[in-house]
Amino acid sequence: MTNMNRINKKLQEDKKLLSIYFSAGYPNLNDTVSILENLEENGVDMIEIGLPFSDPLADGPTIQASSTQALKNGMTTEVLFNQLKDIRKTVSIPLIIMGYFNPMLQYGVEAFCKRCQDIGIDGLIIPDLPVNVYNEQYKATFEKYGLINVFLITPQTSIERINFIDSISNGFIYMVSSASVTGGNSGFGSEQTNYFNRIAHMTLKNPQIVGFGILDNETFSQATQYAKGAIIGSAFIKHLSKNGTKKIKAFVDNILNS
Amino acid sequence: MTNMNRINKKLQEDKKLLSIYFSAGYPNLNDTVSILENLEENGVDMIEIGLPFSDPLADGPTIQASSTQALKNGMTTEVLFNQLKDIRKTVSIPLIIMGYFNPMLQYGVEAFCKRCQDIGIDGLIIPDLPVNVYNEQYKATFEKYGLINVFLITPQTSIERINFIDSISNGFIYMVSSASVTGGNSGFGSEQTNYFNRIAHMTLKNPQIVGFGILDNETFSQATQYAKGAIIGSAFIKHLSKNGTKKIKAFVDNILNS
Amino acid sequence: MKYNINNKGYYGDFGGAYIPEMLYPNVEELRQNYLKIMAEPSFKEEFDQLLKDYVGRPSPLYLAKRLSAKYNTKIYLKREDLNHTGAHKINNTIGQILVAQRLGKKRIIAETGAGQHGVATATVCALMGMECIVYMGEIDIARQAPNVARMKMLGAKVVPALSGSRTLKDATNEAIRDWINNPVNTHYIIGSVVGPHPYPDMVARFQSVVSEEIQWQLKEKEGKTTPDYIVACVGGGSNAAGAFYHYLENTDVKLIAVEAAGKGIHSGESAATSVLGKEGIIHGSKTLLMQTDDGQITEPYSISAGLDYPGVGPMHAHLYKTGRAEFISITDNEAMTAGLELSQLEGVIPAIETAHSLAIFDHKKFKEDDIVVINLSGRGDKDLQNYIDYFDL
Amino acid sequence: MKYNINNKGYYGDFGGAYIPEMLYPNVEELRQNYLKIMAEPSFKEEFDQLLKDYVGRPSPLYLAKRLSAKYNTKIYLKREDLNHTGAHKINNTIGQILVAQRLGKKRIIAETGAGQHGVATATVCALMGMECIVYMGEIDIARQAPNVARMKMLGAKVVPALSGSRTLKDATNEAIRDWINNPVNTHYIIGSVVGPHPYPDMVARFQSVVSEEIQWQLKEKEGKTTPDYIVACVGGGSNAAGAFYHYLENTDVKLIAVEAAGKGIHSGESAATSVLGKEGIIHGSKTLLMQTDDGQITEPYSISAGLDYPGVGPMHAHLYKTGRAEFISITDNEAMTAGLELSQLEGVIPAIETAHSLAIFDHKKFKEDDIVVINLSGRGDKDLQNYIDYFDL
Ligand SMILES: Cc1ncc(COP(=O)(O)O)c(C=O)c1O
Ligand SMILES: Cc1ncc(COP(=O)(O)O)c(C=O)c1O
Repeated sequence: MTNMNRINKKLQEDKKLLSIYFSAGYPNLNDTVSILENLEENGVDMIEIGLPFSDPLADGPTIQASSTQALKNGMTTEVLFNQLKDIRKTVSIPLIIMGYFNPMLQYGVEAFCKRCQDIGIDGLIIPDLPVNVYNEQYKATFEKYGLINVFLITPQTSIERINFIDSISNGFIYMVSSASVTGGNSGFGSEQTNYFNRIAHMTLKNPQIVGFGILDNETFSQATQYAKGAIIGSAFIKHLSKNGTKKIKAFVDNILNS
Repeated sequence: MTNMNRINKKLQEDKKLLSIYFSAGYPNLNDTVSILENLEENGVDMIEIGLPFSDPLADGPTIQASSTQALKNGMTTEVLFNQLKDIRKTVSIPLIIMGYFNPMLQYGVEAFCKRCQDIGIDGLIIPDLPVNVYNEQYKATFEKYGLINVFLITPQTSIERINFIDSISNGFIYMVSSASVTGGNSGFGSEQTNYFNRIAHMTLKNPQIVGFGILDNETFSQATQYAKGAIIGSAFIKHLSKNGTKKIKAFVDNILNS
Repeated sequence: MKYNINNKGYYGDFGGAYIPEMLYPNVEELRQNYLKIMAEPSFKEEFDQLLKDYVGRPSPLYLAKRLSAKYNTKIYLKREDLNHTGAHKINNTIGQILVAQRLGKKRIIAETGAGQHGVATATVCALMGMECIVYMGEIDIARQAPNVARMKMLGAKVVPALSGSRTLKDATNEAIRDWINNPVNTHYIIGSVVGPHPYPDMVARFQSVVSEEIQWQLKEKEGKTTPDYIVACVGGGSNAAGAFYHYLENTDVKLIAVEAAGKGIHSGESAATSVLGKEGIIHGSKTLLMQTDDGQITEPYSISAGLDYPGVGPMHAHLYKTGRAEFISITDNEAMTAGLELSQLEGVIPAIETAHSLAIFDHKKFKEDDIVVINLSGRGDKDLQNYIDYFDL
Repeated sequence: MKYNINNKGYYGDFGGAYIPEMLYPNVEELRQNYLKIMAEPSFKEEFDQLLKDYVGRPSPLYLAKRLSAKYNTKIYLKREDLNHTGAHKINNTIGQILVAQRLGKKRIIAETGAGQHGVATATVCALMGMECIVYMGEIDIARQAPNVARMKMLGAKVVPALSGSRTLKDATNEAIRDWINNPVNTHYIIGSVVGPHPYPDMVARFQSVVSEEIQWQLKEKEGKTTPDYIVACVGGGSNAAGAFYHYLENTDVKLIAVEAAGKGIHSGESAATSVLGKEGIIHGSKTLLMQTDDGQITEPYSISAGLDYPGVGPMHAHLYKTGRAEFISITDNEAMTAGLELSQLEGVIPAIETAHSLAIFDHKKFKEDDIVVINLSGRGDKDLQNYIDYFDL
């Protein structure tokens, strides 16, 4: 089992998982590592490291703004990889890079994947790399470098498509709480919990982790009633923008035990 | 010969005639009579009294402005007739009313002519009453009330048309110095003197009086080399606007002997 | 021919050429030649070709479904707004520039109110490489700024008319003065069915392409060449003349002429000539005009620069006097509201002039199966700022 | 079919649908239905009828005599400027609104640069009584104010895009975000041949009416359906796609695509994608785009809001890569000068976008008997203030 991906290992733990997203290089260029370390220290289970992009069209205003700032700070693909090169010396929870496809394409997809493996990245989330393109062109490469590619589903995703996505996934399914760009909501209504419930009852092979709209203990608890875990993005970025890298413990505590 | 129109009598005098145009009611509403008296006193031979019109489209800026002011001062057809009702007690040179056709039409052409006769007006100049309309519709009326209608000719008027106009005229022909609205020129060039000469050699039955562009002794002398007389309009209006009704003698002297 | 012009240049009691002698040679030259020129095959060919390839004719006859539903009758819009430069005015300027060329003229002058005629004139002058001077009232220069900009782009000189009400009437006076000053090389392209004969007739003939097209377009769509009503706004009256032309003598077709009531017919700020006018002479033509008892021409008012004129063309004076056309007066507010309504119901922003025609439905009820053709004389791009300000959009 | 799209949604290497899963249902619904819907007789009938009666098609093919004389070749202008709303954009929005209706959508969103697509979208929404939201970069809102006013008149909501370069690219991002947030009732009317498959193909098909008409119009005028050259400007590339469409596979017809060089190709302020771009992904499509080595999309610059875009549609990337089309880059100054020239030579004020196409004569010499068709994609009314300021008119 030594070769098992950290994501899969983590998913086997008997607990609800808290995953945190943040934009690399935000608020300051060199905050990346300390944020990662801080998050692990304070009990976060998994982290999505955002590779900033100039045109993040699936993100809401908060993440957009943090991306823009990170780029202004000097963040690039190369800078991020350099920042992370020794990360596995200090951080052991699963790390996922989340970013748009164009910067990866320019880096070279294979080179990108290889570098991720070298560093110890466990998976990728690429919102604008569609399932079929991945499947036909990039699956082999990702697998060669031991990377889990995480796909999204939304309330509008058909049952057939969910089943298909489940069939080609080998980590977890990113369950978008509502078909909505990040950071737009507060609290889940019956429409969303019905949807969580519907997916939970599909008994998919991959566990689901809910993203979009998780911002506090209440939404985290709601989501994880139905799913294996939940991802917090905008709420954490807002926290960073207000407090910098301080008080991360308070933020995480507040989510986990309110 | 007592019934002979004052205009015809004047034209028989063996001298070059100076005729002056001004807008009735300008600079002040009640200046009309004193200007008339003053002009006669100072040796002017004939006067065109302008009946102001809102849209004097054959006039240049100076006369336009004086018309507008006169209307603002309260000048109307009725007011003018009232101002003039005793004019023949003090003024004996020929008096011509010059105005656009619409106000006459509204007054009633016959009523207008009758009133002119009652007052002792000798003729009319109506720039926008075309020769043929006059001939067909109004000639009889004008004649009934002893009014001479004065027609204009320009450098562009054809020989045939000049001859026709001569044939239906019974006073003088108003020879427009150039086909140009009033007040636009200064001094005559060879083009204009050639034209004066050409008309002089047609030996028309009616004498010609030159108008437009006469502004000083020089232009008056030039024009009257070829014609029986000349009319000053804009230059006199400018004099009035600067000096009011004063110094009229100086103005006239300046034209007649420089 | 009872409603069209007679061989003396009159529509009934109206028309003629009441012009100063200084204009006689020009107007007479035109009078003697316009019909001859227009009958030349080479003229017809060039005119038709330009209307098709340059202006974009035929302009569509568009069934406005949502507007029709709202007023429970069948409304067609004759889309003169789609012409090059955005109004009917260009039909006339194309015609006149070809006439001017054939008369050997080198310099073109024009008056303009809304600026549409000025733009249409500047356009044909650019097309033909001729000098162009456009007179425009100072007030109109301010309220129709986009059209002033267009004229400048097209290389025309725009000269402000500073006298009187500083609107269309005064611009016309200035243009006439220019013509008097430049009698030999200049043609004056009058922009409506006003002015001395032969202008009203010549302009009406150039605009008559509108009703010529309506005839065959209706035939295609409705199986007959005649509508029940034709509606057009009247400033000088050229778009109305064009839309009415081929129906003038067919009294089955009811004609509706729409005038600007400004702030109300009896508000003292209006341009409703048929109601307020009397017979008289304006710009060389005997017609109806707004004037004082004393015969001074009244300064008119309308929110629309193109209808802000104290007279109407002699054809319309005749149509009014004989009852051949019904005249309806529309206030600023009614027009603006109708303009906004058409924009949001049909996606067509009309010129404010045109918007007057669209406002008649509160004044006049039509039957469900009536066919009502409204001449959509121009687009509202020039009026956007006015609309925006008016409705605080 | 070598140059047109293949059945996987690619033009050679370019195209596809690189979209977030949140958009998958919408884009997939469209992909599965667009060809079916477009083939329905009732669709075709309604589309053709609206193009004719509402848009005013066919747009003329006009032989520009004075321009031809100046450049000693035979230049035809395809007059898309005469379309309702003043540009080619409406061909596409009419098509898409009919598709949206058939898909049961109630709410329409769009991005716009020059505002022409926004106006064209607002127009068809008014026509069909649908809600309309238009995203527009803050910079473009300022420089294309007349079009903003028109959208408001038409009842659309204009939402400023405040991120990035605050131009077309960013407006597109915002529109995509809106669509992600409103996945069920909303159709996104993309305004050019960009975006995920099937948009580039769908938009090209709606715009293909342009070359369809050129074929028979040239046949009428020149006795053959093919010109020697077709010239069109390329922002996203929809007017070019429409003008090229029926000639794509006929290599006797040379295609010229004109891009905006801004202040100079290598000035750092440019939108000359073919020269400066590399393969990558923008707005859901694999194509050429201007980007950093790191794959960040570059902020483009052009004086014309409609060409101020860092990518081109995948069809054009393919035409460039295969050499099927020649690409010419035109600076701001060259475009402005050509726009003024056309205004004063032909009486047609072009959009600044279009003016780029008119500026190629200093870059490319044609033979005297070459037939050069320039797609006159839009009129310059929206750009008057820019022209006036630029030339201090
Ligand atoms: C669009 C439009 N409609 C109507 C008019 C009024 O003119 P007419 O009465 O000659 O049609 C104008 C005048 O500029 C105009 O621009
Ligand atoms: C007149 C005009 N031409 C061209 C364009 C560029 O778009 P496209 O390349 O899709 O034709 C625009 C865009 O707004 C436009 O308004």
